[in-house]
Amino acid sequence: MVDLSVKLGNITLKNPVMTASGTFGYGEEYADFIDIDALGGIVVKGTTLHPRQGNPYPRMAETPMGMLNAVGLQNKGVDGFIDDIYPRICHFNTAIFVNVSGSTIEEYVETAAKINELEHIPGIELNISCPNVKEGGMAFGTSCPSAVAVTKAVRDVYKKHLMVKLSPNVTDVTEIAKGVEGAGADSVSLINTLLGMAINAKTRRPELSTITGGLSGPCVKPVALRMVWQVSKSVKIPVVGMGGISSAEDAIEFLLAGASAIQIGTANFVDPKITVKVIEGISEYLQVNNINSARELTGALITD
Amino acid sequence: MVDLSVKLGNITLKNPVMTASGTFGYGEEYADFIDIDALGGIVVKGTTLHPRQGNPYPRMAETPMGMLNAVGLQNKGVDGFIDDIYPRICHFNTAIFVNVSGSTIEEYVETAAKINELEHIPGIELNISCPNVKEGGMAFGTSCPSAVAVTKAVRDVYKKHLMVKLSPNVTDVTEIAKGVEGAGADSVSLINTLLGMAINAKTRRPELSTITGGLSGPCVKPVALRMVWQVSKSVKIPVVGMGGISSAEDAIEFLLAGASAIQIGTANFVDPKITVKVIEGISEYLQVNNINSARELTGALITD
Amino acid sequence: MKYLHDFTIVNNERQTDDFVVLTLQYDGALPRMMPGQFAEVKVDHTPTAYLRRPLSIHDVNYEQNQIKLLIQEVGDGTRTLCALPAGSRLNLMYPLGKGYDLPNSDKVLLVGGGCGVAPLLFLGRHLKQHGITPRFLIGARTASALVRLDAYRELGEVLVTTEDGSMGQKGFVIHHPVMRTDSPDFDWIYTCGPDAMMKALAKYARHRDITCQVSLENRMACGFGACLCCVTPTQDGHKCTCVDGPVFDSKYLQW
Amino acid sequence: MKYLHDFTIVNNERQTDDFVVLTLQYDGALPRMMPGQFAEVKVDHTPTAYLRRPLSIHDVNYEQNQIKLLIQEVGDGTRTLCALPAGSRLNLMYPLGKGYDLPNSDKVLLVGGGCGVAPLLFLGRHLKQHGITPRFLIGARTASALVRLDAYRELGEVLVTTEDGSMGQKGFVIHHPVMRTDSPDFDWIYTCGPDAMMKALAKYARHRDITCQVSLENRMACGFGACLCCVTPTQDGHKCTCVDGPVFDSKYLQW
Ligand SMILES: Cc1cc2nc3c(=O)[nH]c(=O)nc-3n(C[C@H](O)[C@H](O)[C@H](O)COP(=O)(O)OP(=O)(O)OC[C@H]3O[C@@H](n4cnc5c(N)ncnc54)[C@H](O)[C@@H]3O)c2cc1C
Ligand SMILES: Cc1cc2nc3c(=O)[nH]c(=O)nc-3n(C[C@H](O)[C@H](O)[C@H](O)COP(=O)(O)OP(=O)(O)OC[C@H]3O[C@@H](n4cnc5c(N)ncnc54)[C@H](O)[C@@H]3O)c2cc1C
Ligand SMILES: Cc1cc2nc3c(=O)[nH]c(=O)nc-3n(C[C@H](O)[C@H](O)[C@H](O)COP(=O)(O)O)c2cc1C
Ligand SMILES: Cc1cc2nc3c(=O)[nH]c(=O)nc-3n(C[C@H](O)[C@H](O)[C@H](O)COP(=O)(O)O)c2cc1C
Ligand code: FES
Ligand code: FES
Repeated sequence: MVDLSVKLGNITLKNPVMTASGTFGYGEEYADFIDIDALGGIVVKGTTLHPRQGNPYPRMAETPMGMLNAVGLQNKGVDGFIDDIYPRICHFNTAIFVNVSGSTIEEYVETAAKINELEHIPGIELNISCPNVKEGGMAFGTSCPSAVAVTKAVRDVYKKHLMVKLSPNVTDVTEIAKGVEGAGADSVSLINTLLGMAINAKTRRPELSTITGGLSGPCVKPVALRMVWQVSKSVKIPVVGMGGISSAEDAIEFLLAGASAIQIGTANFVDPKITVKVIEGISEYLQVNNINSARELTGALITD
Repeated sequence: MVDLSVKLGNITLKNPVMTASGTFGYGEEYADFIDIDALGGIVVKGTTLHPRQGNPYPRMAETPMGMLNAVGLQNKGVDGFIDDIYPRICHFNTAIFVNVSGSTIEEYVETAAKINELEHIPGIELNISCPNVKEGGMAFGTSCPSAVAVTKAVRDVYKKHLMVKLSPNVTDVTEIAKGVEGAGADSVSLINTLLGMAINAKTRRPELSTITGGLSGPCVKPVALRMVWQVSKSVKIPVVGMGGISSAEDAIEFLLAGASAIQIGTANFVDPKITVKVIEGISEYLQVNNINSARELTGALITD
Repeated sequence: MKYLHDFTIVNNERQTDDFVVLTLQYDGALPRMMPGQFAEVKVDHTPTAYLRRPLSIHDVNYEQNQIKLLIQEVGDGTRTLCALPAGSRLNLMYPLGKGYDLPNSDKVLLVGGGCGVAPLLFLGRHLKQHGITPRFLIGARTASALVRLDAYRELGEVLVTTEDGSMGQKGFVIHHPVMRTDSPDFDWIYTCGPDAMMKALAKYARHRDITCQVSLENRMACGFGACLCCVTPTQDGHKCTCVDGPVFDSKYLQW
Repeated sequence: MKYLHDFTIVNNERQTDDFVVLTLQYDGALPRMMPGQFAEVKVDHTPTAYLRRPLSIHDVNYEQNQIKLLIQEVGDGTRTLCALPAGSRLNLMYPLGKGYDLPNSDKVLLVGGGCGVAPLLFLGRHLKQHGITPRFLIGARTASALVRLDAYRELGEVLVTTEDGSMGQKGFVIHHPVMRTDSPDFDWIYTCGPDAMMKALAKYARHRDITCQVSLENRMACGFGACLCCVTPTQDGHKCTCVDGPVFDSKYLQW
């Protein structure tokens, strides 16, 4: 039998396949289709200190092999999460990460501190890269000093696994990755969505209420793969790769590029069973290639 | 009859449809398929001071609705262009731009100075955004001071239309656009390719000899459209938009977003007649919508 | 419970220039569905339709384990679906969303426009099974754009409006004589169609204090509450049209 | 002159598990083509095959204005093409590239492997028309992977090697007895197939000072010299395989 388990710092995932924040609800939504406990981990929706209504409709537009979204972090706030949602999902036997967002450093810190108290949440994913909110969000993730500042501040109050999610909308993603590593991140995940736009030529209007939005899906895979490769060569902490993954082959490419685990986002909408199919496909790949452990794939790209 | 002509500073194009550098050879390659003189303009291959062999094969990989290339500016050098190619193409009755690249500011300047002497070349497109060469190339286009420096230096020797081609691989494309505007650019064109990567899971090797390459095609359109919109709101000089355009509708979206003209790249490979089809499609759109001139589309996006 | 099932297209019947009815066969027992619920249909081989397409359950035959979809061709996704020949396989995620409620009166009017007529056939059949005779009011641009009138007539009376007057009453549905009264002979309106039409009906209903259930066709990415793309503003803030709808009481919406 | 023509598939004949022959009908007069030239074929409705696919001219019938393509399924693009039923339309850009030269001897050997056998049928026919009887040497993994042997036999002798020995000589083409001699009874080798095979033949030819024309299958984006993606290193630096090739004299390459 091949060993699918991977390590993210102090956390062991039963396999490298996680779900991406904002695309997997709180896991429950998928329970009719797959066994949530089969997953390496899930990252739940972007959570903020206060409840948020998100952006006005329309929030979604399709693009060639991808989609733009402008949800804008609609959520019930961290207290709503703790009171209403956490009790419903804490029994899942998979690593649950909460994706944490904020408009100010204080908001990030307060939210993280509250989640620090939840026994069944082994880690948070610090979202400093959301392109869909006016204040904070991506602004934190596109400047190295502010990425470092927010990571440091959260590190002070958050004692478990701190994953920081990087923005692809930057000139040099490795600079920011190194910055948050120095500030105490236990891992980095990337990529969040690419800032994009869609226009309806007939109506002469933007397709999204916010004009611009975040691009995801297979179309972004080449950019994501490049950034995962660059970042994994420049930091020592584990890298969690995502962006357009929609098959086991895609997932393996991210592992080879240097990721220790991967997340699947948009592809869940098209095939809600895709996560378990990818787990099976990785297992098969290891068997066919006589590789004992999924961990051996990480960074195994041959570049001579 | 609708008026398709547009203005790029001192140059009038018969219509807003140009071809993108590196995808249209020297125009001749397409002469079996279309009437080159029907085009608004063509931008010929990236030209450098000295001849270049480019990167080793493989230089191309396909990605979902796009492609990566790592040609690496293979060309005969500016003297080769002037002696061998220019005499063959100078009779085309369309605006011919030469795409100029270099590893040092001096190389850019010398090349531009030589092209300044060519009667039938009304402008150059300064390529400070090529991701496929080790020295120079994208490095100039991803830092504002160096983008400004190279633009200024070329402006001093180049007296005709100076278009500067911007890189999308930056945190803030408007900063660089404003920089080159200040440095004397007559127009900006964008986007060049997004830095990407492809891996073959079976062989565990990168698909390109250079590991990373430039992403183009429909998959990049949302990012391109967003940047054209951002840039056109922040500079006064004309903006030439490109990135994934493969239909008249796509082209119109770029015009609405603020472009004065557009370039078509990768789509020429799939349909070598696409440029003339787009011209016809724009003309039809203007007629159907009772708009007199293509110029009225520029920036006509309704965002209330 | 929602399912992910492969169906076989057993029939592709073109209705008009841009409407097609697909009859889909499942090789097991169909789950129970409610009128107003929909399926998210996977579109293969279409670069510009990566996401599934939401389509209402147009009709159900539990004996034969068949579903019908009524599809209007408006873009690449629907065009691809409408071109699928009999024998093709189609993957459906279904049944999704909250359907129409049963009325507290037996005087109902079902008003449809465009592809919004799709769920009303299944709704009409359902009402009839509950002893309520449905009456339909269907609007279209012109006579040749009206689809499957015979199927609706089997269930109840069918009133028609066309914008050009080529059939039935000239104008929009809201202009039909049946609406032009202060004491209408119906207490419930069920509607699905263009927003403008449904808003007019909601206003009409509000003024007369009758119930109006509308089915929204917001753009969806997932169809089952995982993405929050499909929201509509309600009295309780943003609600997902895919799980809290697509059917809403019009008074609940911020209309 | 290169053309962009719509063809109709009049026949789709499956040869083996992964080989198909498509017969394409043009409704005008075909332009002249040379063996070794290829077409860039548009693949519709395939998100992962946005670019055209280069495929050799397998056979030409100028009387009937028909072209044949021999296609091996290796990925999404070729799989889509091989699944197209008769009646489908296909857009070809053709004829592209530089084909095989006529030999300065009538003792020729045509060596093919995998989908590389495709251009050799048209080449054999062409040679025959010029009074030269082609002899073929075809290599495959196993007997069941050999395609269209009868068609080749109509033109000349067909020698076979299989890796598992299930037909003809066991081993690779380079191990066939016809090659195991210091004074081979041929002066020209024409070849198309895997690089390793062609390199072995090129080495063989170099040592015996005979001509070896190889046809490269480099990855292409455009197919007509506009992108510079398809280069191979030659004595004159990088050359495009799509316009300066795909056929090269092996001595010209940096092999
Ligand atoms: C719950 C629900 C039930 C539906 N039931 C049916 C049905 O039974 N029959 C049917 O024919 N259609 C139905 N629709 C609409 C159908 O989903 C869309 O027409 C379809 O998704 C369009 O896909 P496309 O690829 O063909 O068009 P696209 O290329 O995606 O779009 C073409 C044009 O239509 C517009 N458009 C696309 N989707 C929508 C939408 N949801 N609302 C408004 N405009 C849109 C686009 O902006 C664009 O201008 C339903 C929608 C929902 C949400
Ligand atoms: C001039 C020329 C003539 C050709 N003639 C024929 C022919 O007559 N019949 C035929 O079946 N094939 C022929 N080929 C090869 C054919 O073009 C490719 O097999 C096809 O493009 C693959 O497309 P795909 O989408 O099916 O596979 P993809 O999904 O693109 O690729 C599948 C796998 O094949 C590899 N691959 C793809 N293209 C090539 C290539 N050109 N060389 C090596 N590996 C590749 C990929 O790396 C990948 O591993 C020819 C190629 C060239 C350049
Ligand atoms: C509808 C939607 C909502 C998202 N919401 C969030 C979010 O709340 N927080 C976050 O960090 N990323 C969010 N993302 C980004 C994804 O987690 C992921 O980084 C991105 O979609 C790229 O992966 P993919 O191509 O597999 O979807 C969202 C993406 C989508 C499509
Ligand atoms: C094969 C290839 C070669 C290219 N060479 C150049 C070049 O020499 N100089 C340049 O400025 N851009 C070059 N580009 C970038 C294009 O001009 C264009 O900016 C990019 O492809 C985006 O447009 P598209 O999506 O329409 O192709 C090249 C692109 C491709 C695909
Ligand atoms: S469409 Fe995803 S939540 Fe409604
Ligand atoms: S494939 Fe474009 S130059 Fe050869």
